[in-house]
Parts: sequence; structure tokens; C-alpha cells
Amino acid sequence: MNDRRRPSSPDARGVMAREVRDSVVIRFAGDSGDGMQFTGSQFTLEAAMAGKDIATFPDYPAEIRAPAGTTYGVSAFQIHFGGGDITTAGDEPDVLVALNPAALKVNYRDLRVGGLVVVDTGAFSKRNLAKAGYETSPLEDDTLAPYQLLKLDIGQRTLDAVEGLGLTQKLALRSRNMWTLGLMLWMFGQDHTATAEWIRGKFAKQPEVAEANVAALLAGHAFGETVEMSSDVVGYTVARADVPPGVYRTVTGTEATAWGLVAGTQAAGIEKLMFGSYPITPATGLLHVLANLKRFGVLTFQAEDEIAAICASIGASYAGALGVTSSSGPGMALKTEALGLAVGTELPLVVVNSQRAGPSTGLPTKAEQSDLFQAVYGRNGDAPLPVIAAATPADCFDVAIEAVRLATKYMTPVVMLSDGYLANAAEPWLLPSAADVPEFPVTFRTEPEGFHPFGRDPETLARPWAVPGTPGLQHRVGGLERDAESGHISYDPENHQRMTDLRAAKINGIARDIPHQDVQLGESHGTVAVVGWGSTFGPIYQAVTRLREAGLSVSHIHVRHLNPFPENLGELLEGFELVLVPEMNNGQLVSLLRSKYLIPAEGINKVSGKPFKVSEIENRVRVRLEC
Amino acid sequence: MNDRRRPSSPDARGVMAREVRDSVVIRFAGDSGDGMQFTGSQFTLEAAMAGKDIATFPDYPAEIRAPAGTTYGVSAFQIHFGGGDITTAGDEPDVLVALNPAALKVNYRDLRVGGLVVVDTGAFSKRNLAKAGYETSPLEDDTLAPYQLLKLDIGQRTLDAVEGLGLTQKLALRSRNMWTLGLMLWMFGQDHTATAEWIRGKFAKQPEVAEANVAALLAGHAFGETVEMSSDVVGYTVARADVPPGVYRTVTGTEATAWGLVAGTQAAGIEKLMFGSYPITPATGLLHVLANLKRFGVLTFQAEDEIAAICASIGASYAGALGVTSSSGPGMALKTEALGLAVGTELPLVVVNSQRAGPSTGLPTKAEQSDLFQAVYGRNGDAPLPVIAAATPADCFDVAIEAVRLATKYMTPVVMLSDGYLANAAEPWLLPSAADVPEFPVTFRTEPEGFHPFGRDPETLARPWAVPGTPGLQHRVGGLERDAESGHISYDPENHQRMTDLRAAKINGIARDIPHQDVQLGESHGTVAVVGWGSTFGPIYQAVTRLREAGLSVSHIHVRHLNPFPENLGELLEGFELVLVPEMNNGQLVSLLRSKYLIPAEGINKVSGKPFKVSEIENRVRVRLEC
Amino acid sequence: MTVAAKDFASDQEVRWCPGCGDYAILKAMQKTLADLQVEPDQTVFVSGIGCAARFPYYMSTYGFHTIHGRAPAFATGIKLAKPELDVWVITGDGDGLSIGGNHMIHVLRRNVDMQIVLFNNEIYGLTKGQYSPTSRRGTLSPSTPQGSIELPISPCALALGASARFVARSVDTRQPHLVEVLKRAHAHRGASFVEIFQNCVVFNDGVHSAFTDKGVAGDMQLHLEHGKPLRFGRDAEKGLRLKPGAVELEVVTVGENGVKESDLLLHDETNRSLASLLIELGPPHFPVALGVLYCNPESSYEKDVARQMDEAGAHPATDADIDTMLRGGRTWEVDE
Amino acid sequence: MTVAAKDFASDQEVRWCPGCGDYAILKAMQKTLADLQVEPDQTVFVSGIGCAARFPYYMSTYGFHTIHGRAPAFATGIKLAKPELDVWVITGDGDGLSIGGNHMIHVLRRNVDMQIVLFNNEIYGLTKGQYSPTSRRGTLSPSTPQGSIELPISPCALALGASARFVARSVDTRQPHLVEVLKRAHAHRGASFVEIFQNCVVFNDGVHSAFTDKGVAGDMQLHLEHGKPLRFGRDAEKGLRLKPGAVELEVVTVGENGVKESDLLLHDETNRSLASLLIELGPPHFPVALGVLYCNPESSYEKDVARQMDEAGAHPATDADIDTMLRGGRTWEVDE
Ligand SMILES: Cc1ncc(C[n+]2csc(CCOP(=O)(O)OP(=O)(O)O)c2C)c(N)n1
Ligand SMILES: Cc1ncc(C[n+]2csc(CCOP(=O)(O)OP(=O)(O)O)c2C)c(N)n1
Ligand code: SF4
Ligand code: SF4
Ligand SMILES: [Mg+2]
Ligand SMILES: [Mg+2]
Repeated sequence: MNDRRRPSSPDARGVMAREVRDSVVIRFAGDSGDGMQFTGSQFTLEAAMAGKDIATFPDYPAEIRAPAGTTYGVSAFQIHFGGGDITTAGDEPDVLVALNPAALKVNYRDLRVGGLVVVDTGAFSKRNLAKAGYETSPLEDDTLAPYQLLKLDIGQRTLDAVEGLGLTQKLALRSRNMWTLGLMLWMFGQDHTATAEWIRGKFAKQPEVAEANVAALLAGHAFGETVEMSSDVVGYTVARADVPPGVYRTVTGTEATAWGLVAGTQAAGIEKLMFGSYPITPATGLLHVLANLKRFGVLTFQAEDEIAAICASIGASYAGALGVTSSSGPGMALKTEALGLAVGTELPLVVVNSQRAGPSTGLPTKAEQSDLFQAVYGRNGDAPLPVIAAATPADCFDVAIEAVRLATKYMTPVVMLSDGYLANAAEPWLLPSAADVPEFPVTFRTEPEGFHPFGRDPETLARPWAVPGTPGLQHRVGGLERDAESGHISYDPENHQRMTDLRAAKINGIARDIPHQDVQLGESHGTVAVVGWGSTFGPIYQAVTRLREAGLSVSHIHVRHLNPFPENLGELLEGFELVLVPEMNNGQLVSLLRSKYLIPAEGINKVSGKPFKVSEIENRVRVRLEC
Repeated sequence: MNDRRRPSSPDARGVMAREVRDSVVIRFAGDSGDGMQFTGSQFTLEAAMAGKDIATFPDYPAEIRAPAGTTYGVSAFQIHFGGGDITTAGDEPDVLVALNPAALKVNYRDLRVGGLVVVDTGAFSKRNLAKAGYETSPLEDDTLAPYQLLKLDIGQRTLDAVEGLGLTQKLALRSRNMWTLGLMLWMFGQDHTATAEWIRGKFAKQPEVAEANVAALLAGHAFGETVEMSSDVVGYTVARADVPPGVYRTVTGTEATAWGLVAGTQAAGIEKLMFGSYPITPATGLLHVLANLKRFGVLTFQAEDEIAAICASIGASYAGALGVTSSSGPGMALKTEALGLAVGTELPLVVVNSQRAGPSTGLPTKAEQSDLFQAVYGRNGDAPLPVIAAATPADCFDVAIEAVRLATKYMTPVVMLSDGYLANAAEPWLLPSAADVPEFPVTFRTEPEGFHPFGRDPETLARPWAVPGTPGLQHRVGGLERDAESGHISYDPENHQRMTDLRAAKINGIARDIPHQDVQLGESHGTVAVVGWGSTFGPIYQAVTRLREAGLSVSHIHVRHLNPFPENLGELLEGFELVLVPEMNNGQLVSLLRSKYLIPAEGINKVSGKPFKVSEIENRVRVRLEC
Repeated sequence: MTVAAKDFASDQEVRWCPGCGDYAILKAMQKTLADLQVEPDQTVFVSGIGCAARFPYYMSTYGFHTIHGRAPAFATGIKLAKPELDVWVITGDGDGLSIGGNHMIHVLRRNVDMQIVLFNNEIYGLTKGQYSPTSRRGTLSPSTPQGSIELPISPCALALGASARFVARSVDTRQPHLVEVLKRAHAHRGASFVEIFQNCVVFNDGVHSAFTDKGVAGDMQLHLEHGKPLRFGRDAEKGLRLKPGAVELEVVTVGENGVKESDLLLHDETNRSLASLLIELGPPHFPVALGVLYCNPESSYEKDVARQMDEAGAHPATDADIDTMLRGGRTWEVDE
Repeated sequence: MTVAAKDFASDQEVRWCPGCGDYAILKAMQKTLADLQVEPDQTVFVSGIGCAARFPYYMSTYGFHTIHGRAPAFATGIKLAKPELDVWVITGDGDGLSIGGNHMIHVLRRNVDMQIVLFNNEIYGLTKGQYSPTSRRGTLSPSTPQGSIELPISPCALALGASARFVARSVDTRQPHLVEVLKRAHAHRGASFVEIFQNCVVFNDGVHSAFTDKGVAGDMQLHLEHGKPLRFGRDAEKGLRLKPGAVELEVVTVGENGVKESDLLLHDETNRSLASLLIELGPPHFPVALGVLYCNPESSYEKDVARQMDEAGAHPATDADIDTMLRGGRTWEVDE
């Protein structure tokens, strides 16, 4: 917790004073089976609805449901909420809720010194301690000395709360997380009605389960109130963010991407969005969300593999729908051959890559930014295509729309880079209205007169979109090099040179059709430019803020269009003595910048499957400036 | 023909004088069915055996056997032979042999002004002219004005030659190419006994066919002698190259690669070479050659697709054989996922990429260098591996051995880049002896004591090669991130960072284990460095030679190791005011050099599916120097 | 206005080897479409890579020459985007059964409405003659100098195993028969699989002659007709019946030792097990069964997808209510 | 020295969901290997990706956890490099039949000597419950909120269609039966395909209960024994026979209206057509056939490869005569 204390004052409910905080970071941790993700999201929702700004970081294991109580089965959800603009889930939790020994073991070290640990003593049985690899209980020795410790038999209190509802003990204990949530909501002065409603909605078919969860929730909340006077549970009031007025919701990158794709399809005036995909972590969520958007003209196709998925999507685009496909890691590798065909036949296609830690299977549930090279360079032959990346969960909405715009206006596949962190993280979002979405209607070719399948718009160099079923436009396209006019197979050397140049010119030309690169924070020239892309936006933004507060001449530049780059990017970077590029990879954007602009940009790299901490970037910049 | 004339003098056979030439470029052109490739190879062999230096360029259509007489069915074989070191097939033919109108139409423009065109008038029927799209016969109008024209009814003369052997006319005419070959052999003072033998060997089962071909061959040769006195057929004597003594053969890149792989396997002390592949042009030849090398410990596996091919090869390496796979264009794209697994599990593997024109299916029979980016960067995640490339057909032998050395010494997949030109082109080769092949025996792990599947050699950072079947070494490997010691699945962030760094360090460390970059031609500093890789070696070498003869300060640097680069490469390039990089792609090596060394290297790019002409490179360098 | 066979020929010169069986198939296809009076602009030919796969370039319809083995996936996307299109997939034994085997079995299982025509020449033509998954054991090819050693795959058996609902066979040069089979395939709603025995004159000449040669055709071809007895032979003197009490077919001669026509098995297109018995037949002891082996319609994939779209109350994206979409779920208002 | 079942357990903690059917299969496999006294260091488990595919980590043998769907290809390479190794492939219905369908049919067709064990839970477990190619129509899953609409694939039917030479079935929790089936698969030279009905407690609980539940097992499971009549039922009172003159099976009760045991069809492991009839059986009207459906050995791929190597006079590369290799073909000498 931010330690700047304010004089305590009677809070809303007029009872005893609460301490006041600018912002707080809580991490809920428990077994995969304990519903921590759900608990976290509900807390997020309540906090967001109370006008707090928010960033979250869900972190769950690759195993579906590893044996209860083991360290590798621990699931955690971190939320950073409060006033000011919050762009990261926070470096160090102020509060750790640990529902079993394994959860404690995996997480307590991250806690800020002096932070609060809440544990369910009921779960610290010999067996569970053993499973977590504890000889002696960390609650007894001085393991937790550096922290405040709040020991509660949450299990027992939950059982008491749901008593009389006639649930088995096993089932009853499932509500532990709700009791805990209730307590945390109280502790930070949050409401709980939305959650209660939500529970009743979700378990409509099992009223007894619904009631048990609500009862536990209320009990946990009430517990806070009743023990209020005692010293060991203190309440806090957390600042609201002064966010612009309007209608809000919480949104994950996955949801925002799905909605952006639909909005983009509409903006392009296309009737059908055909999403072909094959499940893979962390991309799968997009398939799940889109499968429920049929009402909005979305058709989803779960293919037999990633190759069939992208091929079906290309086929759909060929037939006049917006073809979209999505994958991660190994699945993206499998799409590269077909991507080349989309480049060669010049058909629109959006490919969403939710990057995960590699190489190969790597760490499926961990985020990384190591597919940038693949997106820009990873095909056989010279096969250029646009690459863009989203910065935050909500930003996925705009970036998805931009992907559709580029794909349809330039008749090209577009790679949209997201990652496992963006996909699952949530933030409050001031909802745009349909009216805010830019329009970029496509025109399908219908006029047979003077039709050349590979004739081009002089402006964009895009070829016409001529859809099967259109009278008089019958033609053949394929992967063999095409004559620059007729599209017939051509082995002519000059034609191949010409087509190669045209393909390159078309994509490079997009640089004229995208906004100039702006500076996120700070001046447009100075000592250091910290240049980032994708989900590192948050930590870089905070780090630069701190560095600037410390009076250093540091600016933050966030690049959304990675191929081609904005026209002015090179010039802009020339204006800085030092260009530092933090990336969750071994140095990919930095090498693109060096190659294109011949500037001695340097990387700040982290490849651990975890997002950057603000302090990590801040320190690396400081270190670099000292020497 | 090199126009420097020498006083004519009685030649070997003491008859009338022949004109003398340093080197000559002949192009044989005809229908896919006319056996031009075979004709060319035989001429190559005879010339090579006569001590000429040689470079060839076979150029055939994608269609198996397009309808006879059509322009897209034309097959050609160009050979450049004579004294001096010949490293390209020649920019402009001195002689064009055209066996039908289509062959003439497609090829005559390439002929040097004043060059000789030999046509089979018998094939210039109305029908064939029409098929080639000629209204009037180019033999009648002034189409060929700029050239010397030699009109012969080769068809008729062939029929005369084989008369009495009782062949159908159709079959008899099949020997037209041999008659032509005979004439050309005579014209350039070559022997024809090897060819006659070869024919008898090849058609042993059809003696009448053999006899017909031999008869035609001899007749063509005799024709030259008899008409010798008349002006229209002149004989030439072409200079011998003073090549080092020893045993020679002609070799294509495909053969040299196959043999190099076998030699490398032996050098590594491995018993079995397991080659898994799926047919694709132009890589297929390697499968065909290796399928006939079982005697030397080669096992070939034609898989159901490229994915199965590389996976089977990785499986073979896992089990202690040398796994090798090969493909081109689209097939390489399909291998990228499995390549990532080989990187992650750190198993040896050699991947031979015979590059072809892309993107997608592109131009399957045309050469390009556009897969360098894919080889270096084209995988999901940070997945570094060594990339090396061959310069000439014979060089494929050494490069293949080097690929095996790196793969086995560093326990890593290695990509060897060749291309469609190298694969099919032939050159005379001074045969090395087995004794010349370096030895780099692997040691399979056998000692269970202290065995860690991912323990590393401190020197190379390679992990042990522990093969199933070895008592006491049972362990599990896989694509999920592995603990740096045990190899067990590890989700630990620090471990992932450590492994990522180790994988990078291992590959970068190879830079210490490869020769320093040398300069092919010229000084190690100066005005211009022309930097090339792969099959552009020949034209660059000749262009730089000419530029230097013209007194310009130009050096030729040929890079064999493309990832990692030789340690001294950056420093070396610093020594030049201007670095120019000719590539048959849109600028790939040039961007790697710019990114790594921040030098303003500039590309000279050609993407037409045809190799560079010496003059093209020479002129581009001159132009660049003027301005 | 009616379309003639020649109207289905594109302006592109046909580039197969002289004498290739593909020419005959091309002609048969053009005749079929003319007979059916389909609209060229509503028809799409989709192919992978191979000699066979060049087919679309020679048709005046829409055509998509895609990548090796993936045509069924592209065709599925086309059909999902525009169900009203008439989609044909042209593939080869390598394209459709080697690299493309997985998409083949899944498009059949999904039963997407399209006609899949596989040209089986038991060889990789375009890459110059390597053995394919349908090549018989011992096939000499550049990649198998000592002869291939794998058991060949039977395209129709695989299709049936993948739960295809329409499986048929014909021969490149038997135009009337081929045209009929193609019409049946076209009439079938759902995925129809047609294997055409095709001759590659250059790399596998005469591979099917054991039952396609004029001389032997009568004795070695069994022409199937639904509901009719399984008769064959130069004078239809022979027939097939079930070995009493066993799951096995045997050849009998009607008239000889008391065998009556009524003893013969009747062809039942809807009996999957009978189909698999018939597919296994072949030289030297049995004839090759030609025609419609199995036809047992089921609702097709794109139709069911459309139904679910309707049930979900789908609108075209063009008039989707974006605001409703974004506000579906928990929202809250922040006011000044 | 003998190895016990527990000796086949690795030191790794097993990470499946509590109650997952995979635990039972793991135990059965360890028992099988112990009964067979195989050598752990001569045994390799190869898998793709999925819950099932985690299997190798839990065995004390050699193990290779490869990539999704490709295990059969890796296993083929291993077997070609070292034919003496005992190779098992562990896969799931998604790994082996969705993305991996093509490698599956080709490894079976090639008949490479290995045991392929497919855990069929009719769902994608690891990716949290999407429907798979074996899921029945109407399966509700995150990707099919209105229910899946595809016809499921029958693993054994596909294997047979791909010309597999050994096809068998068992159930995760029926240890004695499963162990027997695994031993038969192990004894078979060539590729053996075993489908195990496996329960995913989390995403598809009870999907097989219609024939695996204690209560119904007797009536809904048909246990096959070569040469024995096809009998089933709580008291083995029921049986199967061929409908007279038709290619179709029917259930009869021995003793009732004159049906004698001798009327029942005898199981013949070598009859492919019978196998395909049996594979199709299932609830509600028929029992599910368990055990060895088809077993008809053929020479295996890696053996034939070895034979060709011998015929070609193969040496280990280590003592290959490189000079002969390079000088094979036309050479010439250039002297000083
Ligand atoms: C990804 C990929 N792999 C391999 C090839 C090379 N290739 C083209 S066609 C073909 C096989 C063709 O055989 P088939 O499908 O039987 O067609 P056919 O030529 O016999 O008509 C192969 C291997 C390719 N083009 N793309
Ligand atoms: C190339 C690739 N695509 C997709 C995935 C994601 N993935 C992992 S397992 C799996 C399906 C697993 O289903 P199944 O084979 O039935 O195994 P189960 O988990 O049910 O045992 C998928 C889609 C992947 N790891 N790699
Ligand atoms: S190679 Fe064979 S299949 Fe291909 S075109 Fe020629 S004859 Fe036809
Ligand atoms: S998800 Fe299903 S299959 Fe996977 S481990 Fe859990 S129960 Fe088993
Ligand atoms: Mg074929
Ligand atoms: Mg499954």
C-alpha cells in the first residue's frame, strides 16, 4: 500500500474510521480448484463499479487441475486498484490471500515487506503442508516475519455460514473463496451486491449452491464489520480514480479483440465474419467468445488443425466474408505456409496471434513477445504483410478494427499480435458507441467490363475483390506466380520481378495511411527514448513516469504499427541520444529498428514468462544512464 | 565468344585450322521431350574430360511435359566452358541450338549480338510456328538479323543416319538431340567416345535405341568434318583450363550435398544417416540420390508430408542416428513448428533447404535466396539455430560436412541453404579423398553416474546425447520448458530465463568455432566490399574481377556462416567505405548486417527467378560508384 | 440461355502431357456441367497441388489453385461463407491422401456439401514419379529404387472409414459412366467422394489396365446399380453372393451348378458394410466395383451451421447492433 | 532380476485431475510391462500433446513428449533408427485423430512395429473441454454453445479404413481386460492400434457410462474371443448372428425361438469385414465390442527396410567407403 497516510475520517457508513490509500495491490492465491480466477474477477468488477481504476494479472498453471495442494497446481489472480491511472497489475502485492500452504509458498516472497498475509488456517493440515513441501508450518516459524499475518479458519467459518443449507461438507467448503471475497470487499470498502446477484444468476439451476455462496459472501463481509473494533482486521478506503464520465465495463483483451473484429467487419460493410480456429492456449478464448456472437454475423469453425483453420478462413475471404484466424506458439508456425498463399493471392485475412512463451510448446500459459520476427519474416520467399500490436486489453478493440481496415483496404493478410497476458487481463473500459467506429466500406468488384483480377488501385495498389457468384467475373487464382494483369500463371522473369516489387510497394505504402508516431510521455527529443510495443505498455509507462518524476529526460514511445513503421519513426528516434527497447523476448523490435534506421538502439530484455515489473525497467534505465 | 583472336594454326588432326577461343557459352534449347538436359550434361562431361573448366545452368519448365512445341514447354541447358576460372554459366550465349520455333522464340534474345544460331529447319513447320505464336517464320524475316544463322534439317539428317535400324520415324527422330550433340562436339573440338559408351550403357536393354543414338551422334560429328571446307560451319579450339592435377568428375549441388552428408556422418562416427523427406521441386533430387546410397549407411524415408518427414528425422536423431531432412519453399514453412522442438530438446538435425522462388508456390523450378529470414527468424519464440550456405555445386560437399559437424557438436538443428540453381547446376570437381575429410567424432553418453539430460559441456554448452537403449540413462524430454539440469518440465520463471539465455549463448558461441571471415578477392579494406552468400558467388566473383581489372578498389567477401556470423565480420566490413550486398531476394542478408553491425550496407537485388548476370552486378556497382 | 460443354473450357492452354488421362476427365467434367446446365459464375473449382490440381485453370468457372493437400479446407471456408455456391474439389492421390489425408477425412466426416474428385494414378506425377500412398507394393520409383514396401491405402475404404456418406468410383476414359457418376455426386447433398482411376502415361502407364483394358473390362469390372443383383462378366454370366453364414463374398456363375440369379446379392447403396466388402474386391480373383458404392445422405454441415445461426438470431454483421454487443454483460455509469 | 509394476513409475508427480481415467490406464500399463518383464531402458514412450500425452513423464522408461499430433512420425523415425527398441505411442482423440489424423492413418498403413494407444474421452481435455472429432453430435462445449453438429469419427473404423493390421478396444477402469489387450498389442509385430474408452471427469464425465457402468456392462459389452461365438448379456444369454442373406448383424437370445449357440457368428480376428461390422455396434440396440477386433499380421515396415538395406549391401556409415562413393560414375584424371 502506498504509505502516504491521510488523517482518518468517518467513512460513508459513519462508523469507525478507515485508513485511506491511493491504490492497493491484492493477490488471491489458492488451488486451481479454489476458484481464484472467479474470485479475482468479481473483486475487479466491484472495484471497477466503485469508480476505481484497475489492472489485473491472472496467473494459472498449465495443468487443468493438478492434484490439490501441490505447488504447481496453484492459481493466482492479482488486482491493482485505486486512483491515479493504473496501467500495471503492480510489482508487489500489498495483500496476499493464501487459501493453502502451497499458495503461500509460491507467492509470499513477492509480497512487499510489511504487507498483509491472510491465510486459511483450516487448510494448513499436516497433509497439505507436506504436499507443499513444508516440514514445519510457515505459520509457526519466522517465515512470515517480514509481513503482517492474519490467521483465520476460513474453512470453519464458511461451514458455519452455510450450515442448515444441507450441503455436503465437500460442497460447502467450495464457498471458501466467497467468504474470503466478502472479507476483502469489506476490508477495502467495496460493495457486494453485484457479486451476490451474479452468483444467483450463475447458479440459477442449483439454488442451494447459489445460496451457499451468497451466504458465505455475506458472512465474510459481516465478519469484517463485527471484528472491526479488534485490531487485527483493519478497513481501508481506497481512492477513486477520476475517470471520464460514461458507461463502463470490465474487459479482457480476448473480449475486446472479438468485439473489435465484429465492429471492424461492420465498418467494412461485410456481412459475415468467418472465424476458423483450432484450440490452443492462450488463443482459445477468442474462439469461445466469438462462438457466442452469432447474432452479430459471426460464424465460428473449429477446424481439425491450425492449417485447416487458416485455409478455411482464406477460403471464406475468397468467397467474400471476412476471414479471421487465431492461434499461439506452435499453432502460428503451422499457419506460415498458408499465410504465404494469402500474400500471393492477395486476399484479406486477419490473423490474431496470442503470443506465449516459446520455443516450441514452451510455457503455454505464460506470456512472451517472441513472435515478432516470425510475424514479419517467418515465411518462405519475400512475403511482406502488415503487423500491428495491441497495448492493453481495451486497446485490442481498436487494434482489431485497424487490422480489418488494413486487410480489406489493401487486400492482404494482417497479423495482429497480442499475448497471453493481454488475452486474460481485465481493465475497466469506457465503452465506445457504435457511432465512434470509423467506417471503411469495401467495394466488391461487380463490373465485368475491363476486369483484371490483378489490376490495381493506383492509390493503394490493392487488387479488386471479385467474389465467386458474381456474374461475368469468373477467374482463377493460385499460389503460382500470377501475371501482373490477368492473374494467369506466369513464369516470365520480368513479371516475377514486377510482382515482387508490387507486393513490397503495396505493404510499404501503408506507412502513408497510418498515423505518425506520437510520443506517449515526455518530449519528442531528449536523452532517452524508451520504445516499446504490445503489452509492455503498462510497465514502461509507469517506469517512464517515475523516471520523469525523478527529473530525468526520458520519453515513452509506444509503437503500434510494427510493419510498416510509421513514416516519421526514424526521424523521431534520431532526436534521442539513447534508444532503449524493453521487450519480453531476446531483442526483436530492437533489431528491426537497428536494421531500418541504423540507430544504436539497445534492448532491455526479459524472457521469464512473467511481465516486466515497473521497477525492473526503471532500474535498467537508471543503470544504463549511470554508466 | 571471347573475341581475342589468335593466329590460326593446324590443329591436332592436322587438317584445316580452327579458330581459337578462350571460352564459349552454348545454350541447347528444345522441347521438354527433346532431351536437352541430357544433351547438355553429356557435352559438359566431354568438355570437362577434355580439361576445360565449366559452369552450367539447366533451365526447365514446371510442367512435366507441356504439349510439344509450346513456349512454356521449352527446356534449356546452358554451358560455359574453356580456360580461366569459370564460375558462372555465362551472361550471353555465343551459340544457341534451337530444335523448334518455340525454343528459338524463348531464347534468341539472350544471344550475344553476332552469335551463332543453329536451327533444325525440319521442325519449323507451319504447325510448330503457330504453336510458338509465330505468324511468319523467323527464319525468313529479319528476326535473326543480328546473329549468324546456321539452318540444318537435323530431323532429316537424323533419319538418314539411323536408316536401316528399323525404327519407327517417331522413335528415330528421338535421336535428333544426339545428332546435334555430335555436331557441337565436333564444332568445339571435343571427343565423343565417352558419350557413345554412356549411351550404350544407358540403353543396354534396348540395343536398337542405343545404336540409333550412337549412329546419330557419329553422323552429326562426321557432318562437321565433311562440310568443314564450306564456310558455314566453322570449327573452334577452346582453351583448356590449367586445373590442378588429380581425379575429376562433374558434380551437381544435389550430388555433392548427398555425399557430404554421408562423409559428415562418417566423420561424426555415426552409423546411420536417416533422411526423412517428402518430394518437392527442387529439393526432391536429394531424396533420389540418397535413396541409392544405402550401401553407405543411408536410410531414406519418404514421409506422408514435410511435417512427418522432419519429425521422423528428429526421432531418428533422438535414437542416435543422424537425422536429416530437406525441402523447398512451402515445404520448409511446414517444418518450422518441429524445428522449434529440435531447438528446445536440443537434438542434432540437418535441414537442407533448396530455395526456390516464392512467395507460396511461386516458381517451383526457379532459384531464389528468399528463405534466409525464415531460416534465421522463422519460428515461434526465441529459437536460435546455425544457418550456413553453399556457394557452388562442389562447395555443397564441404558445407554439408560442416552442417553435420555443427549439428552433432552443438546438439542443435542446422539449416543448410542451397537453391534450385545449385541443386541442378554441374561443375567439374577435383575429388577429395576420404582422408581429406576432417574428423569430429561424437561421444554418446553411456555413464549413468552424474547424468543430467540437460547438463552441459562447459566449452560448447551442448547437452549430452543419451540414446534410448542405453542402460541406466532413461529420461524424458519434450517441448515444454525443461529444467536446466534434470530436463524435467519446469514452469519456474528464472529457469526459463536461464534456458533462453543458454540456448542463445550456445548458438552465438559457435562464432568462436568457425574460421574468421576471409576476403575472396582483393584487399581487406578499401572503397567497396561486395558481400554475397550462396549461389551468387559466381557472378559476384566475375563482376568483382572485372571491376578490379578496371582498376577499381573493390573486394569480394563471401559469407558462408550466416548465423552466427564469423567473429571478425563486423570489423572487416568497417574497413570499407561502401558495402554492397547482391542477393536474389528483396534484401535479407543486407538487413541482418545492418542490424548487427549498424553499417549502411546497401542491397543489389534481383528477384526474377534467374541468376544474376555478371554484367548486372558489375553495372550496379559502377552506377553506385559514379553517383 | 443454355451452356454447352465447350463453354466450360477456359481460355488457358491445357498443359498436361500428351495422352494424360486428365484430358478425358476434363472433357467428362465439362460435359457433366453442360448436361446439368449449372451456371459457371456460381461454380467454384478448388484444388491443391499436382498435375490433377491444375484442373481449375482449364475451367471457365471460378477457380482456386491453393496449396498442397489443403483444398478441402479452403472449400469448406468457401461453402461456409457462401453456401449457395456449387463447390468441386479436384485432387490427386498424393494431394488428397498423402499430405492432405487429414483434411480429406475431416471434410467427409463433417459432410460439407461439395464434390471431391480424386484422380488416382497411383503416383506423384508433378514431382516426376515418386510412389504415392496408393502405389502397390514393389512400385519402382526414383525414391524407391528397390521397390516400395508400404501397403497401399484404398481411397474408398479410407473415405468409408472416415464415415463419408457418398462414395463412388469411375474410370478416366469411360466417359458415359464417369459423367453419370459425377452427376450422382453432384445430386448428393453433403460431401461426395469420387475416385477416378486415371492413367499417368509418363510415370505409371497402364497401372490400371488389369481392369480398364478393353479386353478384360467385361470380366474385371462390376457395375453397381442400386437394388440390382451384383452381376458382371462379358455376358453378365457371373455374379457375387455371400458365402453362406460367413461375412465374405464369392464369385458364382449363374446357371452353373444350380446358381439362380435370385441367389445373387442385391446392391444396396445404403449398406455401409456391403460397400466395404465391395471396395475390397479386385484383380486377379474379383472384378473392380465401379459406380456408386455407398450413398446414405445425412444433413450437411453448412446447412446445420446456417440453422444454428438462425436459432441464435443471427443478423448480417452489417446491421449488427454493436452497442448491444458491447453492453451485454455487467456495465456501470460514471457521471460528472 | 525382475521388474515390478512400481519400477515403471518415474519420479515425477502425476499431474492429472483427481479421478481422471488416465490414472487407471497408467497403472494398467505399468502392470502390463511388469508382466511382460520388458526392459525399461529398451522401451520408449512417445506422445504428442494433451492430457493423455503427459503419460511418458510418468514412466521410468525413455520418453519423448513431442508436438501435437505428430507422435507417430517421431516414433517411426525412432524405430527406423533403432528397430530393436520397444516403442509405444500414447495419444488422445484430439492429438491422434484431429490434428494427427494423417500421421495416424499412414503409420498404420506402413505397419511400423509399435503400439499406438489412443485415450478416447471424446473431448479436448488439456485445452479445457472443446468438442473433439469423436464427440457425439450435440456435444455442448465452449466452442459449441448450441451443441456440436459434426458426425463423430469412429477411431477403430478409421484405423481399419487405413488398412491397420491390428485393431483392439478396452476400457480405462477394466484393468484385467485392458492389460490383456495391451499384451496382445505388444505381441503383434507391426502397428497395433488400441482405443481405450477413457473418462474425463472434469469436461466429459460419464460419457461412456452407457456401456461402462457396472449396472449395464453385462448387457452392453461384447467381449470378443477369436473362434468363439459372439455371446454377451448378464448371463451370456444373448448373441449375434448374420441376418440371413444380408450383410447385417442381429441380436438373438440363445434358447428363445429355436436359436442355438451354433447359429451364432464366430469371431474371426482375421476377417476385416466382420471387424467393420462389429465396430459399428453400440448402444442403444447393440453392445459395444471390446477386445481384439482385428488381427492379421503382415511384414512390418522397419523389417522390410532392413531387408532392403541388406540387399543393397549396406554398411554402417562409419565404415562406408567414401572414395568408392565419390568415384562411382564417370571420372577422369588430369596429370601434371
Ligand atoms: C507443401 C508442399 N509439399 C510438396 C509439394 C510438391 N508436390 C507438388 S504435387 C505433389 C504430389 C502430386 O501427386 P498427386 O497428388 O498424386 O497429383 P498428380 O501429379 O499425380 O496428378 C508434390 C509432392 C508442394 N507443392 N507443396
Ligand atoms: C500445434 C498445436 N495446436 C494446438 C495445441 C493445443 N492443444 C494441446 S492438447 C490439445 C487437444 C488435446 O485433446 P486430446 O488429444 O483428446 O487429449 P486429452 O487432453 O483429451 O487427453 C490441443 C488442441 C498445441 N499444443 N499445439
Ligand atoms: S505427369 Fe502423368 S499425370 Fe502428370 S500430366 Fe503427365 S501424364 Fe498426366
Ligand atoms: S482434463 Fe480430463 S482428461 Fe485431462 S486430466 Fe483432467 S480429467 Fe483427465
Ligand atoms: Mg497422382
Ligand atoms: Mg481427449
